[in-house]
Amino acid sequence: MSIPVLAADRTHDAPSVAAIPTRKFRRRPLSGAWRWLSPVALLLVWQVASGTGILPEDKLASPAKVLAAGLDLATSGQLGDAFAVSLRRVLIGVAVGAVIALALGITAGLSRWGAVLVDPPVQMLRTLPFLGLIPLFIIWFGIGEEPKIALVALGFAFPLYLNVYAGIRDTDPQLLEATAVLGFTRWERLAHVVLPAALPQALVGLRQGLGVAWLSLIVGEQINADAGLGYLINNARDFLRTDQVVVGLVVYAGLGLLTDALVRALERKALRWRNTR
Amino acid sequence: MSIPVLAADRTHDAPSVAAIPTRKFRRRPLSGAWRWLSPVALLLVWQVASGTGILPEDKLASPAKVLAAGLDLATSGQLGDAFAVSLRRVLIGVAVGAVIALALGITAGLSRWGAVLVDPPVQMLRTLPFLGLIPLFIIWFGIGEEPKIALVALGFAFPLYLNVYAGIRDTDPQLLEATAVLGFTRWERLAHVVLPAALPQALVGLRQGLGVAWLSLIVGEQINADAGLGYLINNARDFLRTDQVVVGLVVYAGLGLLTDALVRALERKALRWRNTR
Amino acid sequence: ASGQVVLRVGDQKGGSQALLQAAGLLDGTPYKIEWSTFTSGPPLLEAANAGAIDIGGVGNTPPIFSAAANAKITIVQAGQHTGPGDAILVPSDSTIQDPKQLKGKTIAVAQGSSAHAQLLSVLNKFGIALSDVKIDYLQPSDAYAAFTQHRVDAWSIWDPYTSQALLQAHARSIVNGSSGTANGYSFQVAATKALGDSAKVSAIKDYLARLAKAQKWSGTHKDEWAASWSKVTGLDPAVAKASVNDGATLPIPLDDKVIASEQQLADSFTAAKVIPTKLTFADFVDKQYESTGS
Amino acid sequence: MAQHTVTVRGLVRQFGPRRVLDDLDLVVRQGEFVALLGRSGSGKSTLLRVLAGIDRDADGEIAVNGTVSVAFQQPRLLPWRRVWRNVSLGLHGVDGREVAEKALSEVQLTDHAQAWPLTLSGGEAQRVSLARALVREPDLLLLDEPFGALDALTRLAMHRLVDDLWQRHRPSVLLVTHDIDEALVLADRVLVLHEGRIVAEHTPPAGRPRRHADLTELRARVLADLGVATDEAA
Amino acid sequence: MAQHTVTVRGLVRQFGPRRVLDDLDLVVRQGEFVALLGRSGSGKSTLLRVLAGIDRDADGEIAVNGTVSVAFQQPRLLPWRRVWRNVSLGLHGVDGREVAEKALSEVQLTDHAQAWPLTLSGGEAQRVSLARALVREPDLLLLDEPFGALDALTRLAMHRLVDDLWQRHRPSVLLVTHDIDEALVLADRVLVLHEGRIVAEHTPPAGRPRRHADLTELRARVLADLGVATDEAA
Ligand SMILES: Nc1ncnc2c1ncn2[C@@H]1O[C@H](COP(=O)(O)OP(=O)(O)OP(=O)(O)O)[C@@H](O)[C@H]1O
Ligand SMILES: Nc1ncnc2c1ncn2[C@@H]1O[C@H](COP(=O)(O)OP(=O)(O)OP(=O)(O)O)[C@@H](O)[C@H]1O
Ligand SMILES: [Mg+2]
Ligand SMILES: [Mg+2]
Repeated sequence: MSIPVLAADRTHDAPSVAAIPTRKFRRRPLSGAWRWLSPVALLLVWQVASGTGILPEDKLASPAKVLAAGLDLATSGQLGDAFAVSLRRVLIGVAVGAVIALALGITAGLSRWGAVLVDPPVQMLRTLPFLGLIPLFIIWFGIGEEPKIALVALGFAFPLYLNVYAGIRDTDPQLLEATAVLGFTRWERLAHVVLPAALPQALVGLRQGLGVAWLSLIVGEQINADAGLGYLINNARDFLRTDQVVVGLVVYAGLGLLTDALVRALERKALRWRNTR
Repeated sequence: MSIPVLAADRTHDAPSVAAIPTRKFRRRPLSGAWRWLSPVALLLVWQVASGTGILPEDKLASPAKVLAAGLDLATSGQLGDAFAVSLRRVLIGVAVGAVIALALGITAGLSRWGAVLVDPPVQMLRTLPFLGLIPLFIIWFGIGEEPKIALVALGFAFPLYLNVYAGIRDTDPQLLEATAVLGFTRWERLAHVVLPAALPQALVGLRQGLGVAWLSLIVGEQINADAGLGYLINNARDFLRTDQVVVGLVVYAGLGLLTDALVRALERKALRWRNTR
Repeated sequence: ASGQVVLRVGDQKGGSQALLQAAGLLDGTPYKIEWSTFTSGPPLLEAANAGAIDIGGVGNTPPIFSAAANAKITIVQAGQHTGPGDAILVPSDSTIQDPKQLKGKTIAVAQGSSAHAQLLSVLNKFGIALSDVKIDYLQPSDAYAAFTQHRVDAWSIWDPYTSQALLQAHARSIVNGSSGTANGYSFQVAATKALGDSAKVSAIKDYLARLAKAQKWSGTHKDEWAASWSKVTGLDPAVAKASVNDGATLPIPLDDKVIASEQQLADSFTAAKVIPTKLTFADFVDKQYESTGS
Repeated sequence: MAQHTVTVRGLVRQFGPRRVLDDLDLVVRQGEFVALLGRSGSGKSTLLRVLAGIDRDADGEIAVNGTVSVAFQQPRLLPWRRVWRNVSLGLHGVDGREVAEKALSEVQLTDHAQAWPLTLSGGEAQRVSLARALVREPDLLLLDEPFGALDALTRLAMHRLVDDLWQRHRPSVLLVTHDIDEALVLADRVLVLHEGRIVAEHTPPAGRPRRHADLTELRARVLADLGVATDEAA
Repeated sequence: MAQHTVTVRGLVRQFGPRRVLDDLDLVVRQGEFVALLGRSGSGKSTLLRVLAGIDRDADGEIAVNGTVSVAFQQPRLLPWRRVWRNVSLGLHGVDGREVAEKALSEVQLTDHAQAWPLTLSGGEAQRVSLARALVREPDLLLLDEPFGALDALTRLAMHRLVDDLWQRHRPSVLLVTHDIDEALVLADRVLVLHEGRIVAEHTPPAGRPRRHADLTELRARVLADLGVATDEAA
């Protein structure tokens, strides 16, 4: 190949004028550290409002008091124990729920009959109130670990199901066609096209599901519990320990941030292919 | 233009062989009527199991008994009243929640600083348990309608926010670029590109949010309520009226199906452009 | 049956288990106790009805509601506490001085609780019609918040909330259980199914005896009991102490007087249309298991 | 007589009221290289979709023998698989990586084996898609404007690649293109699709490689079929 | 002396370690029609993105005067807006519908005004995208292979359309294409991009309309610039 290198026109007779108007749309996310800004700011506002009396103690305990109550619970080992007990329930429940949600979501998403048979009952069941279900769960599962885990599984499964199903339905049909022509079976299409395509939305479901899983324990740990985070809050509530209730709330808020960080890390890893352009 | 019409080769000397292997991927949804199949089947199974004694009355009341309890509640006007009261709370709460969720979701989705400042606190707050929040809500909002509506708004807002935000983030940057080049302002891009692109996922959020809105009432109507669906269930539970509890559950399941039908109708209308291929 | 008998006992936080433990009566049982903790009486009875527990202790009102629902439970032992623990409270700066002034006011109470029963009997005693007051159904923690924020005019409640409100929320008691408006009973309730098993029955009998003994102990060792109760529940020690001093729960015979008083309570709930049907409380009582702890 | 790879008779495909393919007949013999020309919107891609078995809503007799491979008009790469994985998708094989990298070197994309599809230029993506279709070594190769986004030199290299492959494995090929020279140089038979049917058929001289200069007259005839006056375009 | 529409000096655009544009200089004078040729992957689209102000990560002096309109290499239509709305998007105007329909008739898509973009054929979508870019009547028109998916006849019609528009409104045009004839017939100046810089520049004879026959020699020179031996391609 011969490319005669001509001298390109390098003599500009007009000065460089009017820069291109700035337009931003490729959202390059700011560094993760900035995300701590507003939670910390909230904390500061709370402390200042409490300190200056704008937020009186009987409206909301001050951060200092909550911290004291938290340290108290932590050093007595109660908080750690509660967390360990609840974590175990959440892990098992989430595992069970994930299997159910993925199985149902994939069935509904991949087959027309699956959608027609699976989706309506799930849409029906997902709006059932936990508090109303507890009596039935006690009858069916007793009062041991099972009903608590069942509630966690249920709470986790529904958001995941909804998002997996929707994510699958939104898969680009052009890509499905392309792989079908390559002779991919239904299962291969699932692995190579459908699941990766549904992943971003499934992660939204995961985010929500994890939140609900922890929340389910508040209800679940009303049934014969003497340990667990939900129990801790319920108990503090029953015995009017508002400072401990707020400790519980703060722990839950922390769990929310933790979940968020976890899913964000997953997202970064799993969706690398999107961040290249 | 002149197109000389030649006779195409119409003489086949080989018989038509091996039909193309059937592959299905363009999912043409089955008629909506089929969606009733599995709910009705569930009902039948329930009735048969109850009728034959496989599902004893003390595990789960029979459909007939639940129907009787339901008719009882309906004819006494309790059910209708409860529904009207709850519906009002849901409507107001959903309206408030929608405004909040859209405002926050759009802020976080469109601006990098918005994401950094808005998202972390929301991720923190969304995992807070309602039961723990109630005492605070009473202190802040009293024991009238406000705390109930606030709970509904909160319950509705989080799923919607998460999905709107994620939907906006997943908008195809190529389309954003194309409209930016056309001189579209940020708001015009929002209206023409971002919102339509985020719509399918926002509808998933709507679906979830509506479910949670009704569920929030179970908790909300523990606060000084003497009417409402949540109150009805709580009350029935306090009095061990499992048949009435199941009536409440059936009503909630019906609400789930209704929500589903509503959102499906919205989807059909709003996403027409996708069903053309 | 092989192995040890297991007695499944339903309990509330700071209830029977804490008491037996503090009294040192948990050792050497010829059966194994499996404890289950419930947040309040109704869910405990729910579990008993479902056969998930064999026995458990509740206040004077939850059994009435269970009985109204025809639950498979049997009341096997009674206890009673006296004193000012069951009370109707008003804020200290309230103009209400007398129960008669409750007319036209807003009163918080937990639906179906003993305080609910007490409220009905107070209103009845002072000739105030139900339609003359506004009753706000609130669980204790919610009611406490509403009460301290002056969202309600009065609060019908039991101990330890009474003590806490008196000590920490500047509350004033306008009427309390010592004036006879609350019967102060509590009950041990067995799952009817458990009573059909002779091994369980002997365990239940032994358990009831120990419990009665422990109750007596608590009446004579108030400081010790208050200390360990506060430790178990996380309750403010001062509140726990005040609450215990208000009066201990002591075993009493499950006699006709008790049944009649409960029947009257049930009837007042029926009259107030809180429960839909009339019920016979005696049908749910079986005296053959009780012990008075002597 | 050998079986035909494609036998289509009376094919009709409607979108709403519009019959895009209207009683179309087509035979592609085993090992034959057929080029398909036609106006934009005349139904070329639709026909390919029917033959690939993707479009199940067409009426008529359709018989296709053997394995099919398609290079679509849009590259349709899986954005979440690296370039070489997209190519090896066509293989279902064990040593996918090696074959894929060889194919990538043949489409001059050795350097991009590890890239994500979203970073590719238009012509690069098109070549990855072509490589994915070619590695399968199918009985029927359906190519929908596979060289449209390529510069002259790369295009010539790709012509050679497809020609080589065809000479070696003798698949039946149906090539959709707007480049008449391309059609005349590569194909055994050149068809023109118009108003839902094959309305013209031309057979370039048999020898290979063909030189552009030898095809001037045939080129003018095909252009006329497509409605272009020769003086305008030549 | 009139202002230049585009003035670029020392433009560098890197992706990772690779400098796709490397110290590139370019001037487009007001009302000038410039064609840009280059191998697949040489950075043509990247340059257009920089000029359109989409790619903010390039270094160097970049000055662009006036409004810009782009027809991207992929059509980038909004799938949720009907075809005519996609065209009228470029207008920000009130009587959008009328102008859009006129533009659609000029790209021969009158019948598809009401269609959804996902139903369009490749060439149809490309023409909608072209129409959207043209209705704006911008000062600088950036066209990235706008005729790549079109048949010969439609392509000629589109050439005429762009030429007419240019004659009437005199925007500056930067046309990326792989079709050398197209470049020579339409442009005032033909540039070749290679290894990150403009390495060759040719000026076709001034008169219009130009006939292909008059351009044979220049065509051979440009082909040589692109590395194609003339006997191979001609
Ligand atoms: N799903 C659909 N609904 C309605 N019309 C459709 C649909 N798919 C294709 N068409 C129409 O059918 C016609 C043929 O489309 P096709 O994609 O086969 O054209 P083509 O010959 O490949 O054109 P090109 O050369 O531009 O790619 C077009 O006019 C197109 O608008
Ligand atoms: N985001 C990116 N990350 C990494 N490499 C990129 C990115 N975008 C483009 N490239 C690379 O830069 C080179 C130039 O791309 P560009 O799209 O400008 O090519 P082009 O000249 O338009 O080619 P074609 O004619 O095939 O469209 C290509 O090799 C491409 O792989
Ligand atoms: Mg096509
Ligand atoms: Mg390009």
